[in-house]
Amino acid sequence: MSELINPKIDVFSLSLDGFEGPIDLLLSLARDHKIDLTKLSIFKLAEQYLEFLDHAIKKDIDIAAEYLVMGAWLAFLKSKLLLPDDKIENSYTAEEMSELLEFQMKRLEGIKKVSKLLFKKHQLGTHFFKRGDPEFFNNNNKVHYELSLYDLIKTYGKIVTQDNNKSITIAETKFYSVKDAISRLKSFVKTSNGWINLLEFIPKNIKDKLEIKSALASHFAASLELVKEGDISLRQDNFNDKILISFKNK
Amino acid sequence: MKNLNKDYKNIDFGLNQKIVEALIFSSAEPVSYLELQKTITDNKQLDKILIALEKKYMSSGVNLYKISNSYAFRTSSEVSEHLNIERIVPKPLSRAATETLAIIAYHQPITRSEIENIRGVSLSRGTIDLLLELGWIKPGQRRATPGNPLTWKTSNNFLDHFGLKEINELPGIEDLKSSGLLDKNKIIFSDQTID
Amino acid sequence: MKNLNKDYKNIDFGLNQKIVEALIFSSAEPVSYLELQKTITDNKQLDKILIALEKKYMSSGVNLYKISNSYAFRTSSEVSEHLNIERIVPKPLSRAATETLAIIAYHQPITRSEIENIRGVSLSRGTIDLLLELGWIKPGQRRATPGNPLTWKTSNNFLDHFGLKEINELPGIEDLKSSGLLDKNKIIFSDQTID
Repeated sequence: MSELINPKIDVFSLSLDGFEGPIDLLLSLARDHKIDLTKLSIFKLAEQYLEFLDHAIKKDIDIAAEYLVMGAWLAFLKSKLLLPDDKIENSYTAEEMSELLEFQMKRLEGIKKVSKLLFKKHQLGTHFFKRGDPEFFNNNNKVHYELSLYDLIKTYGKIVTQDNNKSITIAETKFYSVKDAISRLKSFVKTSNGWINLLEFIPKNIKDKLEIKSALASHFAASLELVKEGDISLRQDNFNDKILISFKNK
Repeated sequence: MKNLNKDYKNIDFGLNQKIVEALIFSSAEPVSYLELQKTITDNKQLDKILIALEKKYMSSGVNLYKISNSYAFRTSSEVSEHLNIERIVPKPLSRAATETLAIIAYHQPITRSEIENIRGVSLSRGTIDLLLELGWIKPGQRRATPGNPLTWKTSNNFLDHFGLKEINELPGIEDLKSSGLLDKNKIIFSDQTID
Repeated sequence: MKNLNKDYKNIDFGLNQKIVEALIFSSAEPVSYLELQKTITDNKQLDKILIALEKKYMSSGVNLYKISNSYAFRTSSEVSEHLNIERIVPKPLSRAATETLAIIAYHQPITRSEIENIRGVSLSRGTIDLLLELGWIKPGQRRATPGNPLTWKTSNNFLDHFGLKEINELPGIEDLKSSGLLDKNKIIFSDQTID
């Protein structure tokens, strides 16, 4: 609720979890020590930040890179403030650096203030309300389909992520179906006489080994089916002998 | 304070009328007298308020209607003669249509078979028709490939509907990735070939 | 008939006002000026009607709101505490989300990296996503800088939600402006040490 006014921060029991980044932390430190941002002592603030960081490191708190980068930046600034005559080419002066930091802090503080003001405003659906039972007019081209930009983007997001796009393609099989075998065998009913080897009925034009095996299996299954239907008789004299078919001509 | 009773009552009446007005306006269904009584306990006053509101809206574009023992605002018949009123509840677009629209938006101009390619499902006729009818897509140039297939792209209507000035304001894959709309490392787009 | 022109025009005005009133009143979402123009082509008349309607509803339980270039009726804030309406109690947004929304609102249009710059911390995934889902932000033009980053700005939905006519009505925006805190050129740290 009152993120802006952090209750007395005890620097030595603090973790970094409560902060939204190093500038947020700096703001808290400034506030905690009642440092007026307009009369900000950057030096003092930098010292406090570094002290805090030092302590956090000792306490073995996992410190995000952002805090360390800011720490390094502040340490650099501190050294510049201590040695104002130290002139490095193409580099900000201590004053410029302080100004930048001040600006950054003030800007974030400003945003924090207005974001609270914003959410203090009356809000639609909570404090004021829209028409509860809308009517629609035919002639104003109103689209009666609802689709938000969010929905559209989200949908697209789903399409381009793998999960959604994994379609399994099953290669076309070249296996000889039992159904085909049945109709094939049936077509021989009228023209065949006596016991005939089942293998004779396997289509001769099949070359692929796997396909021949599948044709054999499906013709055998088909023959069993036809026995059941009473169209043929099957015979195998001995184990491993050839299987013979006899058609019952009607 | 007690001397001001009459005045006080008047102020009360004004505010209470506004409350009743707002209640009926914002309710999804006609508001029953009983419901209104929960706010305005004084029956006499409530009756007066309802009469006042009825009068107030008498010659407006919207009238206060009494439906059995409930109250609702409805467009006046005078207006509805001029505007065709439809009691249509907006419905969400089907998944197929949404996906198709999204693909057209991001890949335009794109042919039907390319859309099918990306979605991995064939497109039913009605989908393109619906999007066309909604005015969100329009035909583009034909592809200079065998069969000269028609391409589809989004219309100005589309931009209007989604509040975009131009199509390149549509967040791209990178924007989506960083906003969390797309799961990282799951983009297969780079190696997906769309013929 | 020609002699009655003036009268006829008045009748016209009255009817047209009712039509506009009904159009806005019956819609849950703001109706754009463009939409209204489809019915009332005379701009002058339409403007007059809108002013008349605003007056008419000034002290009602329902007020006419102008939201950017659109119009909507909303219950007046005067009665807000008195309505026992089912309220959608919104889930409070995280600090990151409220600050990000404020940054987008006050600094728009703004890129993601500029938002990160102001907060001094990288934006967690899902923040932009959430604001987009709420319909409060929308993509704006891309920056003409390397990488053409997308910008974000607030939507009419955002204005509607917070009862704002326009962005200039944002609370505290004048203070921020006058103290130079909205200065675009003062984006610091970007080429500085923080990533």
